[in-house]
Amino acid sequence: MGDGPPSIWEWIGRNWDTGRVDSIRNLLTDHLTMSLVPILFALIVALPLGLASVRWRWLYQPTSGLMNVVYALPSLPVFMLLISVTGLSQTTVIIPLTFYGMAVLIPAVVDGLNSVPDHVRQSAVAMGFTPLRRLLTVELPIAVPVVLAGLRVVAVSSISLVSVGALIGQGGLGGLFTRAYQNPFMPPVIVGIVLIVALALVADGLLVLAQRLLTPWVRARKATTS
Amino acid sequence: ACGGGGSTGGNPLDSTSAAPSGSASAGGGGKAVIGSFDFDESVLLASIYAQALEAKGVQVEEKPRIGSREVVYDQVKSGGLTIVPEYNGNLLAFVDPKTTAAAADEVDTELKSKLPAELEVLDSSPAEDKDTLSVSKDTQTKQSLNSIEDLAKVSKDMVLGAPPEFKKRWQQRFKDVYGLEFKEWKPTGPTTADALKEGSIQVGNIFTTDPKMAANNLVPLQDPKNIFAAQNVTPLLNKAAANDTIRTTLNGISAKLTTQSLLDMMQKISVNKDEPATVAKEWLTTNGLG
Amino acid sequence: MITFDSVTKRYPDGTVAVDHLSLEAPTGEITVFVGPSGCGKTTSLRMINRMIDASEGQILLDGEPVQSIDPPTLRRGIGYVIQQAGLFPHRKIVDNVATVPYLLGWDKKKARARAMELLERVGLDPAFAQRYPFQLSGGQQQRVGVARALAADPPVLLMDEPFSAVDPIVRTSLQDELLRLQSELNKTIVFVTHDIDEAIKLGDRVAVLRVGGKLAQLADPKTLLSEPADDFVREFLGHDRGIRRLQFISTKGLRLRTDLTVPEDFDGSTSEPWLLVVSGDGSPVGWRTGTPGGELEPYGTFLHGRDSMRTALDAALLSPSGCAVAVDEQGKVVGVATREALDEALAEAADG
Amino acid sequence: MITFDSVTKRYPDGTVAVDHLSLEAPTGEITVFVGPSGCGKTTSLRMINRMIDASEGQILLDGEPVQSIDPPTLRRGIGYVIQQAGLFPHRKIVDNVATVPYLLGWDKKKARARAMELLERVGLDPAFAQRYPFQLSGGQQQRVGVARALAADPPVLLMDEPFSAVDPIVRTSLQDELLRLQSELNKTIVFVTHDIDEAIKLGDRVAVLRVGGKLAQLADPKTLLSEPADDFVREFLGHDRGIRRLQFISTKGLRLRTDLTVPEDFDGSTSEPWLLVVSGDGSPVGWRTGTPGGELEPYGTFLHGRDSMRTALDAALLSPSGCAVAVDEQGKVVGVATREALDEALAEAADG
Amino acid sequence: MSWLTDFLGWLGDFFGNGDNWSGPGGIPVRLLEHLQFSVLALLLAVLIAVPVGLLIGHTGRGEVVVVVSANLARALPTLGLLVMFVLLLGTSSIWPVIIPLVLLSVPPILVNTFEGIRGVDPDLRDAAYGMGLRGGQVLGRVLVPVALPLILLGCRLSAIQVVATTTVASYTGLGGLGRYVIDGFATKDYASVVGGSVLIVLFALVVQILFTLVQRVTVSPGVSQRLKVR
Ligand SMILES: Nc1ncnc2c1ncn2[C@@H]1O[C@H](COP(=O)(O)OP(=O)(O)OP(=O)(O)O)[C@@H](O)[C@H]1O
Ligand SMILES: Nc1ncnc2c1ncn2[C@@H]1O[C@H](COP(=O)(O)OP(=O)(O)OP(=O)(O)O)[C@@H](O)[C@H]1O
Ligand SMILES: [Mg+2]
Ligand SMILES: [Mg+2]
Repeated sequence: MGDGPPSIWEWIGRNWDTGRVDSIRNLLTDHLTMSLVPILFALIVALPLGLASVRWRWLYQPTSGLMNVVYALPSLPVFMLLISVTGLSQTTVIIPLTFYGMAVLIPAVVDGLNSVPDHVRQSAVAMGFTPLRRLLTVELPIAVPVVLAGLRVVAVSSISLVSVGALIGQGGLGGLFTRAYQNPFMPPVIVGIVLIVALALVADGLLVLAQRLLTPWVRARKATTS
Repeated sequence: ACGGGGSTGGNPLDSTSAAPSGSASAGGGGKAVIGSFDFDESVLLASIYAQALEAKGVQVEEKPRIGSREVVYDQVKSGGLTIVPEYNGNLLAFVDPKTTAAAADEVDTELKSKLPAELEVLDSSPAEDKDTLSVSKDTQTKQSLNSIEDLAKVSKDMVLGAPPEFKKRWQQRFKDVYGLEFKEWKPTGPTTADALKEGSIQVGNIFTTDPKMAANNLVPLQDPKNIFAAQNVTPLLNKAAANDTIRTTLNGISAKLTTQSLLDMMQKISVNKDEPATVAKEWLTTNGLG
Repeated sequence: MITFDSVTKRYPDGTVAVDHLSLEAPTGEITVFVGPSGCGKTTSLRMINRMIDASEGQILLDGEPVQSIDPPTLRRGIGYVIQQAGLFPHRKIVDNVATVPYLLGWDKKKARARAMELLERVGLDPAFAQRYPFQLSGGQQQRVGVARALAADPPVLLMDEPFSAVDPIVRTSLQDELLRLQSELNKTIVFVTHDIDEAIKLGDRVAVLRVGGKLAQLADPKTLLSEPADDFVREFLGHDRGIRRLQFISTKGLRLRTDLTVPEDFDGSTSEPWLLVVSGDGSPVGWRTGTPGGELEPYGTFLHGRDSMRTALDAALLSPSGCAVAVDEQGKVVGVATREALDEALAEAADG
Repeated sequence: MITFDSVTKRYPDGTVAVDHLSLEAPTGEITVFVGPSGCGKTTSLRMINRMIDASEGQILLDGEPVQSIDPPTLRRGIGYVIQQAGLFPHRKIVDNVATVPYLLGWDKKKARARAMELLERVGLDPAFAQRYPFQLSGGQQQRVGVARALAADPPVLLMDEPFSAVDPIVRTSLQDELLRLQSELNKTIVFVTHDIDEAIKLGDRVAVLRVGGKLAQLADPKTLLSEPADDFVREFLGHDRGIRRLQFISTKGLRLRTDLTVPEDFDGSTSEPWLLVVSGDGSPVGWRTGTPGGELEPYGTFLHGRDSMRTALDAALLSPSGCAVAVDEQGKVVGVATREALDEALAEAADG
Repeated sequence: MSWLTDFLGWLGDFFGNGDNWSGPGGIPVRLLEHLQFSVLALLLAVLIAVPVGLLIGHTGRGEVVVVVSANLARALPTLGLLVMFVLLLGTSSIWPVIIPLVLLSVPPILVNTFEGIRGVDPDLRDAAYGMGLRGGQVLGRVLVPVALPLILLGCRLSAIQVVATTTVASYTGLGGLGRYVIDGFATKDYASVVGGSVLIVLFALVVQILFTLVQRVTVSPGVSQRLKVR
């Protein structure tokens, strides 16, 4: 161990996998859990809610109004308030992030389903599709691009929002920021930012890839228009 | 807050993730959950305890950087944590805010008698890390300040920088003992030394072991009325979870730990940015405890 | 046969879209519903496959009330073509066409083979099969729509303004294609349009509806043009009713003169005021006056026996001689219809 | 007068949209650019107000090259109407119309008064003035578009397929409206359309462009129909060229017989095969044969002197007698045009 | 229900404590601080983002900037950025905190302004030029009014972002309502945490409502009603 602060690479080397809870590797795992679980939950909840809002139009106004309000709530106070219910656990971070995700995904599902051209829906009916089959084989597939666009937003912002959880000790990589602030040192901050942005980009890239595989008819359209 | 009847009553900040994690198969030396406050020295001390205990076959779980004493104390009391490196003076002030004990012996004695039944403290180590009120060399000469007493006449125009929890703990006592009233209490935390240097605060709360003190030419003001009691490093234990292996090991550490070695280690962490765990390991090895 | 038996549709908001409509769409014929916007054409059509349910009265399909059939089953047996084709954007053309066969549980291979066959039938290159809908032009998409409706060989075809979104030239070719297909397939077709010309071109029978969903007249196109039931129908049929009626009069019986043609090198003179100069291969070149010299004048032609009197009249009006040139399929002159011959034919037509 | 002097437009990607176009759009007349999609109509039009700058050649406005005029200034002096009207959605109708007057620094009150005047002129209820564009139908929006273009009383009006987004009935009324306006205002109008019927109806002169931006023919509509310059133009003009040409032949000179009308209570017989029964107020009732008894037969009418020979012919074809009934503006019978009279008129027309 | 009574108890403790209403740490002062930071940051963000968005949207040049900044802004962790600037620039002034605040709130405005302007019907733009409006007039009199709903949406999203980030910024010593939350958490004073959190949430909602009002007042009914009709 030399004199003076280590270079960023040395620092990463020393802290990558110390086997302790706050090794970068463990933080990364925590971070992934806390960001991916809400994305998944939000999707699972938003699909039926979105479907319901399309079927019963009167539902949409209140739902979207509520989601608008939810989206406006700053994360930190929400974490704090939730402590009284869920304590200082990962759940406290996961629940609000799920709601933020829903605030984006419900409108996305609704927009996606509304993006199914009426004439397409009508032809499906006229060809003798039963309602469920129509939903599953016609409407949902056509809604996929819009839903995925929403999912991309959710994924990226969830991943970056998790770090605020560090202020209640549950921030995944965000822990690097509080640590670096306590003992002023830049490398952890840089590593934290870079890893979070990289995670976000990777998630985004995977979703783009998923979109390409799931919706060849959309990709082809882009190829011809650009 | 109202500590009402229901299980959800009381302070939610108690329910840390530090709840005992399942049925650990107690190895030879039993099992210990070691927590620390959210500053590096505490993390370092916890790491020294942890690694020494591991070497003795105790199964150790670490919960670093949990938060302030307010949070951590209750965790030990409830058994969520087994061991926390404490400072005897502040612990006493926390347990009994009205105490006047200042010398190390005095503090230890009083502490042992006033601690609730679930808790115990082990031997205090000679290593000490005191709170101070410090000023920059400039301020000291200009205002000719030597002790906290001198501060009383100018404090109304001064801004004090300290960790957020400092105000709640000390505001009243400063007033009572020294008659200090500051213009503003700024929550500076780890940036206190920098803030002093830059001049955005005039008085700062800095630990005596903080290497920034020397690095930034800061001067700790004398404390003639001993408002800051002795602050020897003292392990706080949950009695039920402790055993003799733990007690002997930790007492062994406390015996060897000195203020200078603490300073040296903090120098490595704070300036060289070494990892507390590494620094701890080094110290244990050098002192034949690893 | 599709029978409307005093069918009324009242929407929840009180709008009466169709009012006691009774009519029959005979098997193997094209019945066209035509009328101004909002007159209930679409509503009427969609009651047949129960996309909309009638409020009163009933619709029979070969004697069986559609109300008694489960909608999805009913619909799988009825082809449906609409304006924007309604193709599934996420499926390849071949799968779009095979939609109903898939629904009916056909073997995948068989369904695709059928789809390929139909694509060819509606005049599409098989290479299109693997494309997605957006890669096709509007007219091509419309063809796919027709192919898809025909996929399970349903006896009945409902078409709601299927060609109204494409440009006039493509539209004409789609209409011709439909007539050709129908001559092969003999489906029972109900066709909705707001374009009276299209109605007259395609319909074996045309039902004119007025706003409020009342039947104004049901007749074959010729009768419609010559004997509109009332002012509303007359107004709706619009200009050129007399001229358009000629469309249904064949030029077969038209008397032709063959003594008015001369070869290109002829330079004598005759007593006829106009002579048609014909080239060596028999195609017309132009009119010359009885006396030689002077420029050749423009002429108009019609396909003898195939084109209608409308074309013949148009041809006559294009030449200064007032005579129309009759040609055969190869473009060779068959004879000349003089103004007198046309007048005769027109008088006959007017009489009957 | 607008003069195109060998104007070429080459887009950066190499497309030659307009190729050495030379023509004149005379003052106070409507010049129509017509041609298939992509033939450079829009490009040509937009070079006049410098929305696009020509690559070669120049365009003169009353002899002055437009290149020498600062574009905004130039454009404020030229009305411009496009398909979807392009109204400002955030402004009330009256303010939309007053846009150019405001730009020219008119007093607000004066500008609004002018706008109100124009709304009336284009046939819009003044109550619309306080509405926003989205509250108007497509046809009404288009009228506002025309009013807006006329607001500062520019001598020149450019119109790019202004009526192609509205339905046929509204379209006809907009066309009529434009002709009425033009008869009052005598603007120099350049009008772009891809609809040959519209071109022929509106144009004093019609320029047919072919793809590649070359001028195929420039002529008045009548000449265009009777003497298409080449096969492209002939093809583009489409069916019924002969019949449509009749539209330009007035019925003014048409010889009428007044001896064929009889009152309703007349029941004698004559040697004439057909007699027109006229009611007490002078309006036609129907044809009867020379011998009394039997039903009255249908008839067709035309407005004598106002309607064209096309309408007269159509009227004649509607009645079994083959004669067209000439009426005046009040619908009173003026006389009867027999088939002979029509033939005569047609022959004359065919000659020149 | 005990959860609710607890909650109300904490609220009572916080708002009922007279000390919380006066002095440099009192609610009025903290509220004002929060407002000042938020307004200052938002103002700066608007001043930067709106002109740039208008320029890029109007000229069609530099779209990459918009796309990249939009993606990056969502991905960048607020807390990390705050810590980084504080470590870089110290805490002697508020700028180390204001800079990341502005950085994070620029993109939503930028993207929405750009999309708003670019999304204006090209025919409308065409008609405006065709009538002889100059470039600036087209932008100011036609494009901006028509794009206003989107521009305001961008500002609203930014405001939400600013309020949230200002709260987090208290961690690095900034005043504002976040202090109650951060300090309360550090001293295990949950009443302060709850009270502060509720204040911030209310603050955020008021901001949201404020923007709805601004939108109602500034957007022409011809534009907003048309959106509704669709
Ligand atoms: N779901 C509905 N609820 C209430 N009224 C309706 C509904 N659908 C149609 N209508 C009304 O019923 C009448 C007939 O509509 P329909 O769509 O059948 O007309 P259409 O003849 O097809 O018109 P178009 O030529 O415009 O397609 C119209 O007045 C229409 O406004
Ligand atoms: N900005 C441009 N860049 C490149 N090519 C262009 C551009 N604008 C038009 N063109 C091309 O120039 C030709 C003429 O276009 P223009 O819009 O003038 O045709 P048009 O006659 O108005 O057609 P339409 O009837 O479809 O409106 C077309 O081939 C078109 O693709
Ligand atoms: Mg319809
Ligand atoms: Mg064009």
